[in-house]
Amino acid sequence: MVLDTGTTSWLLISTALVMLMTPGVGFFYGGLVRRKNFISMVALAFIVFALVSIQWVLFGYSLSFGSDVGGFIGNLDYIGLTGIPNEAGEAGYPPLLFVAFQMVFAAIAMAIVTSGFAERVKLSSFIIFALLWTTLVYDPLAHWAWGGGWAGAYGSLDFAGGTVVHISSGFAALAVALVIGKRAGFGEYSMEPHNIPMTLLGAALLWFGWFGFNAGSALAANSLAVNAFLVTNTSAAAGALSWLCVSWLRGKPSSLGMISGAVAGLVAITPAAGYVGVIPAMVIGAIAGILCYGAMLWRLSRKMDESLDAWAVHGVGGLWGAIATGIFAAMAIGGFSGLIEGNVNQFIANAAGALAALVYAFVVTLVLAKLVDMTLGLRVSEQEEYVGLDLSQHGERV
Amino acid sequence: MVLDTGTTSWLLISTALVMLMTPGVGFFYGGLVRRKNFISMVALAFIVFALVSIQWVLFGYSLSFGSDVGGFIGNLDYIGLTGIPNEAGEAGYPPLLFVAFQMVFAAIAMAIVTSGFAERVKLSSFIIFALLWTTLVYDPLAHWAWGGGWAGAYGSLDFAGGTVVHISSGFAALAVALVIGKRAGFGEYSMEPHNIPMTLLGAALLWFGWFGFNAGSALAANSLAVNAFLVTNTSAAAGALSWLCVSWLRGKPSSLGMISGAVAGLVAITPAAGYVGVIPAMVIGAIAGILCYGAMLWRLSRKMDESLDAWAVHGVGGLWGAIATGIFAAMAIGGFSGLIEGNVNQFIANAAGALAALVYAFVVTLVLAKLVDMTLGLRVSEQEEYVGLDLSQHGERV
Amino acid sequence: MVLDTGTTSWLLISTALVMLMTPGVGFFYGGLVRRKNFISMVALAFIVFALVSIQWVLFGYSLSFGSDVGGFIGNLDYIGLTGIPNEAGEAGYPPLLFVAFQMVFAAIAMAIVTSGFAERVKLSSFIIFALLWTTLVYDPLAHWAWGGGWAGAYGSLDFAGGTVVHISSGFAALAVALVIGKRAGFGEYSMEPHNIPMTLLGAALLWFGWFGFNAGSALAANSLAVNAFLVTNTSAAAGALSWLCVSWLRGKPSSLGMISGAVAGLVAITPAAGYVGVIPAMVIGAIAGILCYGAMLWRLSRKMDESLDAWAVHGVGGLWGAIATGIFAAMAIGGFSGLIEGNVNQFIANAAGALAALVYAFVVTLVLAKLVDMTLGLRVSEQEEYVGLDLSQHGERV
Amino acid sequence: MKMVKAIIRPERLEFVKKALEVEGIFGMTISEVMGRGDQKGISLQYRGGTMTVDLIPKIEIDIVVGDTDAGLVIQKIRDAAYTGKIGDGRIFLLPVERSIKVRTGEETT
Amino acid sequence: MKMVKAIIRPERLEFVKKALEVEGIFGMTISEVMGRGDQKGISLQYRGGTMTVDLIPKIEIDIVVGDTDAGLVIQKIRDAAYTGKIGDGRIFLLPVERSIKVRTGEETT
Amino acid sequence: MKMVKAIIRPERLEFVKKALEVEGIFGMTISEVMGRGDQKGISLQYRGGTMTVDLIPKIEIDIVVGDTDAGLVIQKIRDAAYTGKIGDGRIFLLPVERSIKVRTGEETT
Ligand SMILES: Nc1ncnc2c1ncn2[C@@H]1O[C@H](COP(=O)(O)OP(=O)(O)O)[C@@H](O)[C@H]1O
Ligand SMILES: Nc1ncnc2c1ncn2[C@@H]1O[C@H](COP(=O)(O)OP(=O)(O)O)[C@@H](O)[C@H]1O
Ligand SMILES: Nc1ncnc2c1ncn2[C@@H]1O[C@H](COP(=O)(O)OP(=O)(O)O)[C@@H](O)[C@H]1O
Repeated sequence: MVLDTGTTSWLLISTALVMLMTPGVGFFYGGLVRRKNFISMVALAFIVFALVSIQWVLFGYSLSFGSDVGGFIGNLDYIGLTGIPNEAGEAGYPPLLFVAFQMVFAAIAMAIVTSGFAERVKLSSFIIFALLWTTLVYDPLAHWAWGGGWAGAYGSLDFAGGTVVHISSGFAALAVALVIGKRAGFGEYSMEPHNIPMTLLGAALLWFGWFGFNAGSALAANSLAVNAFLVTNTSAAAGALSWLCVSWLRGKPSSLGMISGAVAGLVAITPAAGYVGVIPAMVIGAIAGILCYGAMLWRLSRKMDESLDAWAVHGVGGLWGAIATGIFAAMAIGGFSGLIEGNVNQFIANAAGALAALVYAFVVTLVLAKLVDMTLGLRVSEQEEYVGLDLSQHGERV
Repeated sequence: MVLDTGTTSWLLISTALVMLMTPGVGFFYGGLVRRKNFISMVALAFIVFALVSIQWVLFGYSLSFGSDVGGFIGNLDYIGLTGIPNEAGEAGYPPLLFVAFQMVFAAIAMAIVTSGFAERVKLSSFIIFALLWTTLVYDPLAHWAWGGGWAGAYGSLDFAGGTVVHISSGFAALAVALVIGKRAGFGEYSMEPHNIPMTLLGAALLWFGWFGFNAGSALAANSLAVNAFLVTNTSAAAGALSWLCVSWLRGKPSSLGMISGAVAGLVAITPAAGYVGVIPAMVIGAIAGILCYGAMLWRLSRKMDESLDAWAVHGVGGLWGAIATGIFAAMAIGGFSGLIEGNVNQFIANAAGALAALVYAFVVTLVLAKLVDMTLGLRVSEQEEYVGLDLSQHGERV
Repeated sequence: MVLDTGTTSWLLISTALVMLMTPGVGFFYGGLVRRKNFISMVALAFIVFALVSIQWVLFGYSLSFGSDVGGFIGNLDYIGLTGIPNEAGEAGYPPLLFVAFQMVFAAIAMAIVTSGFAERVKLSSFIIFALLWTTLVYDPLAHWAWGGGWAGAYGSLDFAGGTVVHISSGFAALAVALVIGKRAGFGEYSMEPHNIPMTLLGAALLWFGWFGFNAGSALAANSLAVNAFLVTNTSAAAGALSWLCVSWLRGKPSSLGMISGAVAGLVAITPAAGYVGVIPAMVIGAIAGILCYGAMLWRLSRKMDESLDAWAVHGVGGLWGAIATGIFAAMAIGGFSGLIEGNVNQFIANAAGALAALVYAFVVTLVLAKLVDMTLGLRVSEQEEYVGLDLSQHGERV
Repeated sequence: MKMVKAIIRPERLEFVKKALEVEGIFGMTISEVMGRGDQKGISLQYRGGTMTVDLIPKIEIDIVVGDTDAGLVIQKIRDAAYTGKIGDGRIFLLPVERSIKVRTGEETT
Repeated sequence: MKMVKAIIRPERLEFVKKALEVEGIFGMTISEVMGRGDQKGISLQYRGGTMTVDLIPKIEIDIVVGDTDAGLVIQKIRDAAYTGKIGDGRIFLLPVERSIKVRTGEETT
Repeated sequence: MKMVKAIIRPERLEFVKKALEVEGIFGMTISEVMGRGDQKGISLQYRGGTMTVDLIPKIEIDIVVGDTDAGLVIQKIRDAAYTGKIGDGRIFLLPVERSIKVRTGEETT
């Protein structure tokens, strides 16, 4: 196929949009922590982006998209991106563009995991952990779903990474939080978000970038991309409003709730964006807002310090999205039928794929975090934590 | 016509750009209010975006672009977006993309109106008002101009929404301000912008997004889009410099003046972007900066509390833009001649179209605001206003 | 050639992306100065953008890209953009789009120069200086490299403006700093960045926008653009990590170091983006991070107040990039061979081209700054500097 | 020497400054504080529930003056800061033993 | 009249407020300050080097009370602010000569 | 016990801290304030007009010391904060009746 400049153009900009989501996560999280850890949260996002950018071109891409080894992982054929032609291949865009597009997904997944580390992680150990996690958790999961691995073959649908990116990072954040332990003072005194407008700014960048994330995943500038674009927005809006409403029943409707609902809606529609229409998207988003709000309340009631709710929003939202894809997939939109159109198999395949990824991500992350903790120590000292990571890890102050 | 991936790509990203303008308005306004209402201003923008996103796909699009009913409104054929094909139609891009592109325009119009509510609106009543306004004011106006209504048929030119978006929202903000009344203390003590850099950030996002707004309105990636892109930038720059200069004559040249001038220039070129060249654009922008500055001074001298000057900048700027389009339209650029090329009719058509929209928007908004005020109460209590909307409406604090 | 909508779409969005870099520079710098000059730094960026936008369409474009006069400058054929067709020419996109794309480059170059003026420049004199600089320094340099001037003819490679934008602005900032003199108190007490998160936000916008800067410079949505996109990101990541690491050896790894390294990597890859592959890009970026860090330390040791390190990062990084392009250019990527492939000539041409630009930019800037200083005075009064430029120049306060 | 320490509404600051300038009193140090009085802040009713905002932003003004001027300063501040609504603030008078001007070393006891 | 000026850990503020409310003491003015004690702040070890963070964020609470209540207020604050770790803060007692309520003009001496 | 309350230029803080450390005085509480002196702030001329910036950012340092040390502390601060230009600040000395260390309960009177 010859070069399709329109599709190439769309994928170039989509890649840039998704890139922007990683600092977006940084600001989203940075606003939620206490002032003394603001810089740290944003810096972690940037550092993740830099690390994954290098890891990906060196070997991460190859592990994810190299020729399949046992359904589990890619081989090393593409190490250093050797052997990848830069001329438009059969897809109509240069294959290196696919490398770049997938790279930014790998980066944001790891950035989401920082939620579990918030305000207490040692920078040096974090760097090691991030490299291990992206290599041993993210790369295999990307391979399973999209790189020729078992999940794709088995028929699990994941349009833009609901499982690969969100379930994996959300449950990884939970595992990390369990290993690293609660922040000093958690549950004893309140740790309020210090700069909500920065969180809203991060959310704006996330919502904006998500159009590249989901509509870019059509890998073409066509009607599938358009459908993904529109349903992404609809689900986000529905999630924002549903969280706003249910939280209103219990007290004041916070802007953080509203925006968390939007992110929940964005997460949940991610695996479904190419398979469902606009009305199901509204349902998926609305339910995501309520479910994730419930998950957050449950987490709080259990006094778990998965500090910035990556688990409640990305983990639970991603799980719901995977299941919802199995329910609502419509033949007319993306060529697959879900439960509602009578296809129980799709529902099972999706649930199973999501569950497998969930278990894999959670367990392997647990092991990796434990390992790093036992060898290097994941956590800063009590004094460093008290003073804050900005000063203790970076020597900087807001 | 077959799918034009280049045009589709451009409209996808243009839609995302315009989406970013809504939080852009939130930050622009959020920096201008007092600290205690910062979150509120940004949250209103997000809430508007979510509400309109849902309203639009449910019935707003149909009201605007459904088959014409009496020149005034669209019918309900497209409720829930039924019956809209997702394959590329005669325009070369998927029709659903047009739905999405128009949706983000509807959202930003309502976001601009929040200027008139600033620092004193009750959240619950605002939500009701916003739904009414977008349905009863925005949707008809969009239909008049672009959806087969009387204004388009009559020959009023509005390339990207100078009338539909800016006149309507600017004069609506004025009507709202009249109904809701001045902020407590207005005119008595000064209410200075609490965070000018956030306003500048919002302005950056607006300027950036406006390229999608105006150049996207060419509905193709072609030379018309390029013309719109370039004149948009030129007019913004001219507006920034003219406001800077005239305000310098009276005192220090503030960054807020400079950036308000840029927005004035952006507003004024909006209806003209596809019809004029770069030199007329410079004139349009420069005059817009001066006119809107004058309008702001007049508003202040009249002690009117249209708090964030949506009226002076969007209302007056939009009006000037509509008239200027009738003056400067050049056959060689967009196929229409204005006054300068001897076509008085175009001038009259544009002035009449703008005036009709102005009157409609102002009067209907007045009625709607009054209605909501009499039934639910538009305004928070004195104590809530004193404490600020962040705390009283959202339970949050910067 | 007929209109290529895909390429047109990519160049439209690339232009918007590069536009966003100018406020990006404003926030990057604004976070680095003291609170009392925050607004000033951001305002300077906006004002530069407005000024250059007008200058460019009036005569700047013509000086840069008009028919060559003696290898040095363009003629005035395109004054007011007359005579530039808006229909797609032989490049497949409308020629006016090239005007717009080049315009945003001119703007950001001047914005970078504000580093040397930080916290002490008189607004009125700055405006005069900026107009002179963009006309007498930037426009000739753009002509030399891309407009038919001697450097392009001689064979210096500068893919996206490493020399034209970065060497020129970096060394100009140095010249400016020498003329305007140190900030009061520099070297005596510490002047710490007052808002590092805003600098990180600016950096996020820069990184994001740089994809348009470099990949847009392919002037097509093709595999060259894709290569430029990917190597840009790789070099940025490598620069971020290398600066992080070397600065870690001397103390805490600051987020500012990390992000400065990223910018250094972005600068260094700019001239090379269309000529080198991903592994050389990693080397270029990593070395850039270390080199620029060293340059910054050297600058500090010499107690020079080129306040925000445009020289160390853009000047030195740009110089290294120009040389690196001469070293690493690979025939297979961009059709040119560098030193490594045995082509000494390319190395010499690139070094010579960079050096000529460096000398020209430095000397002419020195003269211009001196001239403005002697006639109008570049610097505010001692009292105005003490109070800060926000108040003294704009009458505003953060 | 006395220190008049006044905690007032932020929006009354300009009035207080003006009132003192009329008397030729310029020197002052101000800071942003939060406070609550005997009312425990402001109670907001909503949907049946009540939310108390107990710390409200205030401006604290410190003015060191000679013993004789203290009464006048207090009076002027009181008048200018007064709105009659809850939250108008407090004025405290503290003894000051010495006051030194850094630039001149000039001392008033 | 006395002014109790307590410099405490920010995270203990809520405890202190609660403890005082129990005693019916509501009025207070707080501000964000930075401070160090005799330890010269907190020392962090890293890679052999030492970094001293000498100014740590604290909350300052000013409470003006009658002479007889001062002891109680100090005691309550001390108990509620206590963690036992370095940096718990200080409480100072300053004399106050007059206290005027702006709204009512009511004065306590 | 005395409280030395010094209002100085922000850029002199490090010098003051160093000067006091030399004397073994570490404990202090600082806050960001704004102030003006008898000059009514700084006047800027522009195009014929004049703009007065009346509230300039300052740092306030509170140090509670024994009666005997107070003079020394004042002297050291004065020397270190001095630039000779308008706006160098003021130092006030206030009586303190009690001083309690929260952690130990230790009291100095
Ligand atoms: N006993 C006190 N000690 C210190 N500050 C006080 C005291 N009482 C009141 N204040 C300060 O005065 C401000 C206003 O107090 P007041 O007018 O009594 O408020 P209210 O009317 O809400 O009771 C409070 O916000 C607080 O900062
Ligand atoms: N002599 C002093 N004068 C004023 N404030 C003091 C003094 N000593 C301590 N402080 C304040 O009390 C806070 C805590 O002091 P302290 O508990 O003694 O700290 P540390 O345990 O670190 O010595 C300091 O951060 C400072 O704000
Ligand atoms: N009478 C006063 N009471 C309280 N603070 C004062 C007084 N006079 C001066 N100050 C504080 O000292 C600072 C510097 O004062 P000074 O050096 O006299 O300023 P200037 O030289 O501008 O008159 C002021 O900004 C203010 O914070």
